[in-house]
Amino acid sequence: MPVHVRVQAAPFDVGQQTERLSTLSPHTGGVGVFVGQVRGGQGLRAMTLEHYPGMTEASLQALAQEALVRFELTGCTVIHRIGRLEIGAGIVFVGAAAAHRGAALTATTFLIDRLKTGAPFWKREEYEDGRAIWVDARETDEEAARAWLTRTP
Amino acid sequence: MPVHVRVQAAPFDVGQQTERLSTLSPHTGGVGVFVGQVRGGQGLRAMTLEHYPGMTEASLQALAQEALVRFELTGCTVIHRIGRLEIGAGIVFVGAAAAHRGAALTATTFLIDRLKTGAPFWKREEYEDGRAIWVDARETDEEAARAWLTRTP
Amino acid sequence: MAEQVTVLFFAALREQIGQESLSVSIAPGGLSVRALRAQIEGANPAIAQALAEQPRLRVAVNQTLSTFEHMVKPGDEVAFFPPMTGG
Amino acid sequence: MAEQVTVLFFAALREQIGQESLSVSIAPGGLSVRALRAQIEGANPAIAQALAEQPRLRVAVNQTLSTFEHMVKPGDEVAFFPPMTGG
Repeated sequence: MPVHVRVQAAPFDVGQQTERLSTLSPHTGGVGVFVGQVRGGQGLRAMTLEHYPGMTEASLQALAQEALVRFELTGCTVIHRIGRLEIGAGIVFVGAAAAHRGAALTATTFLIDRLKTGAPFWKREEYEDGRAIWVDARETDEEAARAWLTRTP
Repeated sequence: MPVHVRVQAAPFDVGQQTERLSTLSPHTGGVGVFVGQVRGGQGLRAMTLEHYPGMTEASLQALAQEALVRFELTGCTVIHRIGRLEIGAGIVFVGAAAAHRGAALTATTFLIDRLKTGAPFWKREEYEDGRAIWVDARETDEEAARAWLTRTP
Repeated sequence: MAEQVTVLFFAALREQIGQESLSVSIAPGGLSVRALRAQIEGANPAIAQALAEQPRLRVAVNQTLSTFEHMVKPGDEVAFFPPMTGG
Repeated sequence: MAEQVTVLFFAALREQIGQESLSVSIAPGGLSVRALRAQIEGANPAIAQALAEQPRLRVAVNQTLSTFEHMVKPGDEVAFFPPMTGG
């Protein structure tokens, strides 16, 4: 299948996922990948990813299909974890395979920019001092997602 | 070591290399990766990568160091294979780790754009009908590399 | 039961309201999301306060992002939540 | 031997010339890459032809990309090659 989408509590295997993208088609010349992970600092201990079951899978599937067509990919992948994740843990894997590097890397950026504010996930941060804070959507993230509406391709 | 550069005949392990970038610093929030591989089609059978030993390693090291500073990375990696490679085989792995996704993905694009025309590698293609052709540098690749001279950061 | 809509709350909103879903009876002809919100708020001051504290409240109808003018019919699933923060 | 420079050829150029390196004696004061090229071409018609067929010939002196005005000194390593095509 050219499009692979998963929402899961378990970790993802970057090597295995990239291998899947690399071997989908003999016409693939490049594979772009982005891995988002829990960034430490400011006393953060962990975060919990909440989501909207059903809507999450549907919106990621639609996003991946849009990338496949828009960038003429040979394949793409979106895997998002849910539940409690500690510093350094992988949160999201997005990847895109294409004939040429430009499409692969642009599609990878498109997938993560659009996923950030376009799929129903919410992050709750836990700090060492006991505070628990729901992460606010950043205006820069919403701008990055909007920018794809007017960009070509 | 934040910068990891290798020129080798052996395949690279994408999972292991990405893991290295992910675990370099607790302040890493994103890792971008690009894998270039031998694209099949038009009767291509394989390609052979020739390089200039010594100069190759030095130019990749300089490129990786430039990316590290320019994009404030927590780490980056450039691995390029040499010798004969068949359809689907990995040619190059570049990766960049940073606090935020923008820097990681932009640095990944910078590394591959600049490597294409800035490090002494040459590709010789072998076709099924027996032809052997040295790949010509594409003007679009040279433009992509030049564009980084005037871009910020 | 055919004249019910299911209302869901997520993230900070769910936590503040203290419940994640609600069954609401509506008129058979349906109503806009905006009217549904007003109906819920009229009956639940705690929900009214939590929704008011979300300056960028989002809504999905049947798991698709929607506007407050969207018409809700009996049997629909309506979810309210803060801006999404995945990735 | 201190008045020699090593000249290398890569890729299509190496293949066409049929050899990958050459030792060239130069004047102790050195000379430009352009003058070195002319000296080599004067002595080797086959190399002259191969270099002439490379409209975008590149040169590196001591493993650093250089220009044809760069001054070459005894002991230097000078490499000629077509545009690079890595990645």
